[in-house]
Amino acid sequence: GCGNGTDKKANSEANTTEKKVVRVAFTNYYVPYDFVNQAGEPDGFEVQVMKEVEKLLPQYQFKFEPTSDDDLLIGVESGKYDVGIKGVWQTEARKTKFIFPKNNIAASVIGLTFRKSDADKIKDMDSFAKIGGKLVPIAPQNAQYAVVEDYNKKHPDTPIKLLPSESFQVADAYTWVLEGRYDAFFDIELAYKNNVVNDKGTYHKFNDQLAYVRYNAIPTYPIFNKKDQEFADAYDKAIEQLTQSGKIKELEQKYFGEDLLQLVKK
Amino acid sequence: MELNYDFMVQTFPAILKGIPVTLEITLVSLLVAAPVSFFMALIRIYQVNILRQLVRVYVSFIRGTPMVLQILVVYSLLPSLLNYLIKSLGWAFNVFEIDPAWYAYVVFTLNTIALLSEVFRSALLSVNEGQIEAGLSVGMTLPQVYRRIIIPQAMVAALPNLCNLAVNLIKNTSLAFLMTVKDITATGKIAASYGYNYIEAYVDVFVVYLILCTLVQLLFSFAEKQVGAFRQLKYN
Amino acid sequence: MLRLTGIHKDFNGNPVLKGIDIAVEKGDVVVILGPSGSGKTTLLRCINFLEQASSGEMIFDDLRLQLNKVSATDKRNVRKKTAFVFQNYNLFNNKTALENVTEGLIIGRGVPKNQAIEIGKAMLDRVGLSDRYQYYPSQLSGGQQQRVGIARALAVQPEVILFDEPTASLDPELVGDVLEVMKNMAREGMTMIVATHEMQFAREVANHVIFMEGGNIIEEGPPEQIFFKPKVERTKSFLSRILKSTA
Amino acid sequence: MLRLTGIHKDFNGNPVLKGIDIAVEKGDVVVILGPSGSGKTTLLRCINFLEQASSGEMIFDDLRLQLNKVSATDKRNVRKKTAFVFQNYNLFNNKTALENVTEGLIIGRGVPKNQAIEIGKAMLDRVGLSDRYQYYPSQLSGGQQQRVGIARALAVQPEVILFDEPTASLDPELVGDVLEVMKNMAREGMTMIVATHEMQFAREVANHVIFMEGGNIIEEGPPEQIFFKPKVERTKSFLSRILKSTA
Amino acid sequence: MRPFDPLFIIEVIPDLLPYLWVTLAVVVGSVVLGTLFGFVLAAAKLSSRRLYRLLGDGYTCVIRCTPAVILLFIVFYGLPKFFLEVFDYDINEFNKMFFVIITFTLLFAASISEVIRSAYLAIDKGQYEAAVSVGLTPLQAFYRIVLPQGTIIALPNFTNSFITLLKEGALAYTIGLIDLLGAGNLIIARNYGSYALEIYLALSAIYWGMAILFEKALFGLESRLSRYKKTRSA
Ligand SMILES: Nc1ncnc2c1ncn2[C@@H]1O[C@H](COP(=O)(O)OP(=O)(O)OP(=O)(O)O)[C@@H](O)[C@H]1O
Ligand SMILES: Nc1ncnc2c1ncn2[C@@H]1O[C@H](COP(=O)(O)OP(=O)(O)OP(=O)(O)O)[C@@H](O)[C@H]1O
Ligand SMILES: [Mg+2]
Ligand SMILES: [Mg+2]
Repeated sequence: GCGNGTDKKANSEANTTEKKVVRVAFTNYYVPYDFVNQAGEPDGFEVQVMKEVEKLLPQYQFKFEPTSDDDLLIGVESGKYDVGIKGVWQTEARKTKFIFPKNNIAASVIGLTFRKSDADKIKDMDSFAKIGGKLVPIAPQNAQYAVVEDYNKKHPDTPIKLLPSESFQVADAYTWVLEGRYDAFFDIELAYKNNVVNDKGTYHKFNDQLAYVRYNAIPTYPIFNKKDQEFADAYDKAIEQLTQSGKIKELEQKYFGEDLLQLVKK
Repeated sequence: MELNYDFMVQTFPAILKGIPVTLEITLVSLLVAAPVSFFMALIRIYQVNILRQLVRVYVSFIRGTPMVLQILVVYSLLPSLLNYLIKSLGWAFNVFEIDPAWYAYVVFTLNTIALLSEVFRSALLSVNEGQIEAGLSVGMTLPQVYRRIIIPQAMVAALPNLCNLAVNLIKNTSLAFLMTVKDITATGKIAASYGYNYIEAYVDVFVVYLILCTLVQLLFSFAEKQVGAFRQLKYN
Repeated sequence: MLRLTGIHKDFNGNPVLKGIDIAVEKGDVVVILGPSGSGKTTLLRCINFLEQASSGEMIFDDLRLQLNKVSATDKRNVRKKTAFVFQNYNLFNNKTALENVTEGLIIGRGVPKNQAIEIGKAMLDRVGLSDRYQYYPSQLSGGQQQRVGIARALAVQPEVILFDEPTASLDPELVGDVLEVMKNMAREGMTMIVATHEMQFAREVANHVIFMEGGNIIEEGPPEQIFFKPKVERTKSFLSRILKSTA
Repeated sequence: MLRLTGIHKDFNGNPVLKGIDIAVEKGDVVVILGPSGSGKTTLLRCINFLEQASSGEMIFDDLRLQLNKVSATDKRNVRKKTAFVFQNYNLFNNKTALENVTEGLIIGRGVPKNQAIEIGKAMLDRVGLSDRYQYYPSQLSGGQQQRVGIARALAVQPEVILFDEPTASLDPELVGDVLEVMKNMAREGMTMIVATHEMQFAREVANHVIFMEGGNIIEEGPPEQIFFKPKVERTKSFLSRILKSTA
Repeated sequence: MRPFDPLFIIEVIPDLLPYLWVTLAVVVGSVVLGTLFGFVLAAAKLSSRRLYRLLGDGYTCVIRCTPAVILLFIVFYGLPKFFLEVFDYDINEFNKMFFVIITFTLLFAASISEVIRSAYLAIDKGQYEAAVSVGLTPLQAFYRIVLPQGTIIALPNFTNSFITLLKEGALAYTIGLIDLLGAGNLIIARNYGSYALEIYLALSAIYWGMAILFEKALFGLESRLSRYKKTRSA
């Protein structure tokens, strides 16, 4: 069957001294949440949280597997991986495929980057939607795509024009907004801060021509294979401990420089 | 793990809508590339000075560089540059209104030209020199000899490779999704994204390709039989 | 009508033709004899520009050409007035016997299709292939292919035909038939240059014989002289066998 | 040693061989005559399994084969004892003249390379090609190619050689040379089956003559009988021309 | 205009080069295995046995219909399951390169078998006949006589497939195997999407360099094998 991962666990359970191996798939290119660092090691906020979780769960041994979004989703669904982290938003449809734990692992702050000259017209998502501005296309497997889709479901009268496209992994979007090809770019805040606001950023010279408005902070979850309920529960307990001990906050400061989780609307 | 069959059935018609896009890019690329690459093949066969060098560099460059870069240049940088030029000339034309399908045509045609020119070159070389001589000796011009004698014979060697190329092109048009052009694979990905029904979507996509590419391959093998009628089969 | 002077040809420095002069008048049948490898084929190919001579001059009707640099139009003009029967046939592989014959008529000379087919059939009939119109070269025997090659050349009614061993694969009966056809054509004023090993045939068809060896013309003259009173020792010894058997 | 009975062959329903029986003894030189298209090449090809006969039996030494279903090993065994000289030469395009000759020795029969090269050179010398060892087929004249083909077949010293028009492109001198070589080989016990149009040659080389037409054997017998006292009218008329000229 | 830092192109190359061997291993592995399998397939398709032809044609048709990503997933997920169920052997932990090479071998074989088949058919049958008539086995006749001549016709198409594979191999990142292109993408991601053009240019330089080397070698082989041919003149 698909759950050969669990078969293996069953074997190792008999042997009490041996730890259960869980395979944690994480996406490669989602800085600063999940990525492979210069040294070739798993890194990122979500990855670090998972490493802390591992420390609190002596019965498990984590094995981190960097991979693509596509493989992560198929792999967790089929049981090749036990957990996947890639900044997943929770939706009802997804719950039929995966186990979502009670506690989120991180939060993603996203918003709109646009030309400063449009600052009088674009104040938030709603005003952007109203003027019918053009949004830089988003890859459908990206988290942002689902957010906009969700927004459109909630605002059927003034939907945002959402154009899907495979993503380049390229910051050309800023150029596209500047030259008027598109009116706004829906992205995570950190990218904007690092590229434009940060005075070492490559797009810093456009700092006075671009503007950013925050849309929302959305909780992101690890996804578990349907057979891993037990593990998901263990995860929940560990996260609660980590939150209380302040470890999460510490990591947030390290990776984001601020308390993102607080922004999440409960 | 269990598959969401309802999703598969519901999504299938949506994915079918990607077929015209895929076929359009494939056909445009092949049709535009065919004459160009044929002449490039001739340039290399007859070793025309300078031009031969140019062709070699072109083929090598297009074949040797990742398509992502080519798309980045053609789809992202080129329009920016054009926009800059047009704006500074004070014209009213908006480059960004151009249908991205055009960029896809350009990128895939450029690639097809490079690959096809080599297919043609090898096919033309497989025809015996004596056939040209015979054609010339009965008063045909060289272009006539090529059209009537050489190309029909070369087609026999070219068709299987042309089929490879066509089928690969059909599959590779999925890269056009980088330019927001929604082919078969792209429609599948879009459909899959909301509920993370990737496995189901890929199965659908696979079925569509299976049908489409099988038809194309049948067409080619039929054509090969027709074109190769003069040749005795070699099964022994 | 056709005059060649000083034809030289070498392959990568190896001389194969070392200064050939030939003059041919309308209706002449010139036969070129000579041992294998003496340059007969190369000479014929140079005349039709299938091989580029290193030097030499050609005067064809009122056209005067330097053989080492012939323009594409001049080539085409000469080729329109000539035809070639290849030693290895070189039939169009993708065309039936009939199409092989009509191709030059329809495409090369713009003869209407119906008319071309009629001519084509008549030509194939003449070489005894009335039951092979629709066969592809790969389905024909050696002799049949050779005859299609002859029919193809005759069909375009050129001023000059260059024959390279036209009867090598033919049986004596067919050699006789081809001989007949060629004689008729010569009578009608067609000019022919024929490279052959078939002495019998050469003797009957030729009105001028050239004997080549090692890229040179060793001896030439009317057939009676070459066959029965050769002046050069080499010619004599070359012909000795055939002379012996017919003597 | 080689006995063929009831060979039939058709191409897409058109019969080309209609029941051929031949018996050949060691050292025999059997010549097959017949008009172009009569099935000579097809017959030889069937004997070497290059064409699959529709029916017929072959007894080769102590091997007994049904020609319409021959196993790969039987094919190979027979081919090891035979060689073929092709009407259109079929030289290996990618090999030099010498390599064409040595290939069958080195690869086919496992002769050491040095020895094979020696044999190859000797064979090429015998057919007058001592100055063409390193030429590729595309650089050879028709007659030279034909001679390489002959040398290639002779080199492997087979029990039986199948010659398909071995002298078509050769001049009389070379025909004489080849004749000489073949006679020697026959004397040494090599068996040969020769399809040819060259009557002169046939007469001198044959000890048994078969006359074919339309896929049938019309007449057969010793050369004196076939050439000078043919019983069948058709044979007579076929040979009339050559007889006329030699009479 | 977008920011552009040409120096970065050169600076990034040392970060990319360590992944070159992954790309090369995938390509060379797949090409070698795929070519061998391609010969088998071509032989099946040219066989006189109907069954072999059917199998060869069927395989080629289906695999050519399959997008590389999908085949990669089928192999990556299907093969371990197959091994586990049939041999009770877990290959899930095998190096990912193993699955990538298997995938591209299967793909490459399908298209290369057509390259081989068409080249084989373009060689005059008489060449084979002459070879067996002097006592070569059909196999010897094939590799001594037909293959060298067919290679000339096959090489341009072979090079097409080869170099296409060189780039297509980057698909390996889909199952998390980082090759040259994957490494580039990682660097882009670490820079929040900046320097993409520079990195792609650096990558292209490396890919093109490799392509030129392979082209040179294969075209050299083509010219060498073509020695016996006359060059065509107008
Ligand atoms: N593949 C084929 N398909 C159909 N007919 C064929 C095929 N091959 C040969 N034939 C026919 O079979 C007959 C015999 O051919 P074959 O080559 O044996 O003749 P041949 O006696 O050798 O003639 P030649 O003296 O001209 O070489 C011919 O009429 C030819 O048209
Ligand atoms: N491409 C070539 N390269 C080198 N030598 C060549 C080439 N073509 C022909 N030759 C040589 O030129 C000489 C003349 O060849 P040609 O074909 O003209 O002879 P031929 O008189 O027609 O002989 P045959 O009677 O055998 O047909 C031969 O010795 C041949 O080896
Ligand atoms: Mg010649
Ligand atoms: Mg024959």
